[in-house]
Amino acid sequence: MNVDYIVAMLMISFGLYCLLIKRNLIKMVIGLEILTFGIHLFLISMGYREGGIAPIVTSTNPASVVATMGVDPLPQALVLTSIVIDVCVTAMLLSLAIYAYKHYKTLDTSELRRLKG
Amino acid sequence: MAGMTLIVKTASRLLSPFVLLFGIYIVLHGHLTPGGGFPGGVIIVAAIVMLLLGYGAEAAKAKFSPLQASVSENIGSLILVATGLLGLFLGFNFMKNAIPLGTTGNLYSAGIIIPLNIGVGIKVAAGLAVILYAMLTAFEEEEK
Amino acid sequence: MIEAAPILAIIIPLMGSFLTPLISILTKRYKKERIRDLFVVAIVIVTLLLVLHMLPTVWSGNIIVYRLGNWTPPWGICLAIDGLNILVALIVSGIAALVSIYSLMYMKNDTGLEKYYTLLLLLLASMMGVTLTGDFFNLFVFFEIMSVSAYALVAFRRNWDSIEASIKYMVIGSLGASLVLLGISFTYSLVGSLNIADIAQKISIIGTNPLPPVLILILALLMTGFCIKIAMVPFHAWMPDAYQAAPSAVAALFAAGTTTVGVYVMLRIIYILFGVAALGVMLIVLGSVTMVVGALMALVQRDLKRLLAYSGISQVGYILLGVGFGTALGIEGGLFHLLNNAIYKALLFMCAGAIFYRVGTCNLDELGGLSKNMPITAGLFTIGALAISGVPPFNGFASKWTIYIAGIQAGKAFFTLLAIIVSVLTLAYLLKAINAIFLGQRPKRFENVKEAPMTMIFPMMFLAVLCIVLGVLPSLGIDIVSPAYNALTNQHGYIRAVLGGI
Amino acid sequence: MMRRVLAIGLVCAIGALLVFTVSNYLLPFGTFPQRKFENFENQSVAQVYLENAPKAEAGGAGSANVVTSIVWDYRGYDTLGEATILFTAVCGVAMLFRAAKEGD
Repeated sequence: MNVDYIVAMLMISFGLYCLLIKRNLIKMVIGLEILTFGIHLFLISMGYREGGIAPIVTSTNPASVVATMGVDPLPQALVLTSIVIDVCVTAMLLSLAIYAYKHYKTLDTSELRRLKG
Repeated sequence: MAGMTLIVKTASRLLSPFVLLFGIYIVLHGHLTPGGGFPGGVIIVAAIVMLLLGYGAEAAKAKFSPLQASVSENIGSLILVATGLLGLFLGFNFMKNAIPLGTTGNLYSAGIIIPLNIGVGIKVAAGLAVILYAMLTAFEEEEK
Repeated sequence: MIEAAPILAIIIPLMGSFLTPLISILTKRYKKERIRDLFVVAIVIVTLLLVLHMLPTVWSGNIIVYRLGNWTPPWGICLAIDGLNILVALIVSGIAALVSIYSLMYMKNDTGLEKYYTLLLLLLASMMGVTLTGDFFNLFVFFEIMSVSAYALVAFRRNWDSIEASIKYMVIGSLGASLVLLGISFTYSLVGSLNIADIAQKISIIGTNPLPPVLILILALLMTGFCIKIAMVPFHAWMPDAYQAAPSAVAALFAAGTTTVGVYVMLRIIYILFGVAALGVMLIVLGSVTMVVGALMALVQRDLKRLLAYSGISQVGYILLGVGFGTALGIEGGLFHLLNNAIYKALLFMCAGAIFYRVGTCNLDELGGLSKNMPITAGLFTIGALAISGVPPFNGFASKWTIYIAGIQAGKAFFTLLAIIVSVLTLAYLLKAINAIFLGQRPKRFENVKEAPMTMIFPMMFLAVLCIVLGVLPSLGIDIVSPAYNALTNQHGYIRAVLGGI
Repeated sequence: MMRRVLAIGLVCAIGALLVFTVSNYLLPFGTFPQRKFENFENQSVAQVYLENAPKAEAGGAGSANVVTSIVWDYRGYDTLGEATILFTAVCGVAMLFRAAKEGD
């Protein structure tokens, strides 16, 4: 049973729901984060192997053990990259939210649209 | 933003050097243990955040000014590109690991990974500090 | 000659953007801020020269593969440049060079210019990165740099419209990026590779005729993600706001650069990665819906930049329609339209910027009678408008005519008729715009408006000349796009060149 | 209300589709280097990283941490892009909160 995969997909769905329904900008950011973390969870769990160890050579895990038992290091590298991308987008979005709140005193996206009028 | 109570001030004064040291350790051991430039940089910037919360924005800016932050961010980025171009100058392709590799498991090993980690550590710490200071200005104007 | 030209075309603008803040600190201290602007222009022109340097090699039928860090694909990242990439790289770097020259005067009165130029160089570097890369995840990373710098540039003027447009663009764009990332992770979990050529080879083993359900899901995720980025019709809501709010120079670069890159990525995924030509019907339907809705929405706009944004959406529909016909003529016509679209869209946005620079508004209700004040801009705008509506002897006619003929040959007469009707609609709304801006009653306060400055006129004139040249000599245009056509239909050649016969 | 119902319906459909796909078409959890789909059978490219990355003589970087080796050596260019995206975001945020007038 692929419980990990299913949980990741459910997280993606919840994030999507949050993004579609919520009108508060901060809550939309949270939805976006849940969506992205669902994808990260999927990527990481994809690289697991039965009884796997961390892909780091130490005195107890020599190179030969890592080569046969290590989990997939590539998705971990991809997730590192993806986390930073996510942080950057969130930083931009939150600073836009701060700016909008400071000048227009609202975070409600439907309100934002009406104000434009 | 003014500082906080005495407890917070004392705790942040005592802790922030160790946090800084731990961040540097994480950056330098990126090729041996979990971690590397990005997490290390974030831990380094946490030390600045502690000072900022405890003593107020002015004290933090006196330690690490916004101009210093943005210059060192650029320097960190240039270290990355320069390390990449090193491979090009030595006759290989861009980003080739062209300098001597040490023995696996030592602190000096893995060639260009060390300068790259240091560069990205500087860059992330300085970059997040710039973001922090920029967001602070939004609230500083409000207080005036 | 220069072996490292592919990587330098990405790294030089990148390094330029890292250096710009340092240079601007120095130039601000000595009050010589022009040096910073000229430095940026020089960097962009060097990039263009590097692309031109690669041109003869690629056009003679070779595929340049540059292995980063000397790693063999599929283990390392490689840059793979075939006819399709080089066409897009040429468009992007050429338009960026003109836009940077145009910005010298256009942005003169804004604050925070060092940030503007840094972001402009980052946008150029990331577009070059997306265009030249041969690795799927790397493409995503550079696409995100492009998006983040685009979000920032949309908010550059910091007025209410731009903040709102940027928030909207960002939420929708991040959703698209997440879908693309999900598609990439599904691809990796299915075939275990990230190199485009390697994935293509492995997918061809799985077989795409008929497409297995999981591949359909992957394709749907990737297509939805990139459709959001190029504003195909169900997802087009962000685009008019963003283009209206962005400074016109940036809007010109978006319309000509990022849209072109987005279309390129879609073509790369459909033709090289999946190798499925069977998607033609989907492309035709999406393309014609986009075309019709864009043109109908453009008819009712009261703001020049908004109108141009909707017409940009509608023109992307033409490209997809042409490519979707699937015949050699159709694909060539679509690619030719991609080139032409970049040229006249940039021209029109630059004209809108020139009007905004002198008058301070782009609202069609307030403008009027400017042809006496700005005769050159009026003439150039008219050339652009006639070109985009497909009136001979301009370049739009050449590519649209090719698409019509291809449609009739492919037996899709209904869609061809639709394309012709949309073309007439395009002419209608642009004539309305010309009438409202340049003819009619001139309000009193516009009497002292002067012609746009020379550094803004020059890039516009250059583009207008290109419009006429490609219209008079359509065979020249077909010659430019035929290497791209050859690359698009040569999936095996691409795989062989990248993987080196593995 | 209508909007909420529509959104719930859409999300349920997408979620069901995704769950159906991952539980039927992907290999089960925990079978890492293996990649199999109908007639296609292969190993993930990442297996080679695990074998070669810690050994300098096999062409790897000789880094004890395989993930770092991928992040900075095999796919270093990606990470350069990642650093650039941080630079972009910093630049964007600084642009947004810049002073209203030139001079400071």
